[in-house]
Amino acid sequence: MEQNKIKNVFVNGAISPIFVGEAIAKHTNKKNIGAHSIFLGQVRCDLIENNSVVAIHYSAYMEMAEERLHEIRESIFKKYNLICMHIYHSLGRVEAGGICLFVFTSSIHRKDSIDACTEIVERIKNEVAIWGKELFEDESFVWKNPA
Amino acid sequence: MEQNKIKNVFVNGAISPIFVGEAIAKHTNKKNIGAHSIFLGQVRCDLIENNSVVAIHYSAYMEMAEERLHEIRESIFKKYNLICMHIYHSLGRVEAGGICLFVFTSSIHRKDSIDACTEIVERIKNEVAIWGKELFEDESFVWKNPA
Amino acid sequence: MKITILAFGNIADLTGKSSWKITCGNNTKDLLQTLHGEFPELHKVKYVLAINKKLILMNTLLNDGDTVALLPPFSGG
Amino acid sequence: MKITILAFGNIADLTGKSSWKITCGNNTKDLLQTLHGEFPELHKVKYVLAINKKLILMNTLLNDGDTVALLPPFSGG
Repeated sequence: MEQNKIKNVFVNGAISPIFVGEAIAKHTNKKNIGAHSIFLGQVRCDLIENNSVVAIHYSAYMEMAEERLHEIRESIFKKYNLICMHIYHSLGRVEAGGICLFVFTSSIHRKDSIDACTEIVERIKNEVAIWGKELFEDESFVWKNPA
Repeated sequence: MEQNKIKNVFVNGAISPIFVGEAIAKHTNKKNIGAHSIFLGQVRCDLIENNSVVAIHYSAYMEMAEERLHEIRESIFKKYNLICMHIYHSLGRVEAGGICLFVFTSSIHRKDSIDACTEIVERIKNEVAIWGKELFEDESFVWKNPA
Repeated sequence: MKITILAFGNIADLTGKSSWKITCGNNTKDLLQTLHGEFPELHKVKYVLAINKKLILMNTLLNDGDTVALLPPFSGG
Repeated sequence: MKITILAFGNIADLTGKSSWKITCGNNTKDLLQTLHGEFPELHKVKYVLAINKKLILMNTLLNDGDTVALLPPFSGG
């Protein structure tokens, strides 16, 4: 179990697909894992009033966000029979097409990892003090609406 | 949309974590994707009557499995608003700790990719003519029970 | 009827072969009697039939040249 | 009361600063009156308060040295 480790969630800029692959590879020696669930958030090139989003700039109230992420980790480990849980979120600028959120849960049977992953994603979006600023081609911006 | 492409699902041996990372990387140019969901099945080193599973050997009724996988793809694309869907399943021997199933769905908003990924995994386990043979240290084996 | 039989998983272990031809009556009930005569252990295992890759749930007419597969419970993933 | 104010997201755009000290009464209702006096546009935007990193949902007593954060709706992920 990893629930007592202090985890570093925040990553500067985009999360690389290679990093995701390496995170998966680190679990091949955990022979009791039968199921991994992964959620990735990717920055969309949305068109808002004819202006294309070219990137999102993420900021956070770090101390509060980290405290809440710790609470989420603890409660998810209590609720589901998980072997591993990893959460990464970008800070700073992530270009459209880049990955800004990586949630990764592993369990013996699939139901735990799938349900835990979904619940973590919902809770991060609703409860964690992070804000996204959508940056447009013409250098104007708009604060992202909660999804 | 990719629903009319003929997809090659079956992979010889384990699916490498690098392959998963590369599959993710191929989607950075799809600027309308906001969410990716991934499920990975990993071979567990289960202990069955004091005998450790060292690997699973997968076999399939290929023609029937491919037909059903095609039907699953079509019906999932109809039911959910997906941008991409990829399914890979191992054939042959996969050592404990290796990945034997890779389901990957992408959508604009998270609900579609998450729900579609979960449903594809359930349907593969229940409907596709694949069998796993659990191989033990002492070279005996047992046919895997449906999960 | 000349039918091609395919066996998978533990059924193939039990029959000792995974593909062979058989001559039987014109429906699956008759085919199963023939198979169970040859492989009495089939009574002990769980399986379903597919004719030409389509699962069947009740006695079904066979045509010359059909392929019938004996499918134990799927366990992929 | 001497309070540290933190502002995030569009609130920081509106106040023009993200961290400053303020002197106000001993509860959040009073603090908000003071802030709204200085930044009338706060009336137009949606936000909640956190005292020392804990969200509060109703008028709450303040202690000297508290940190109060003005938090617009979260939009991470």
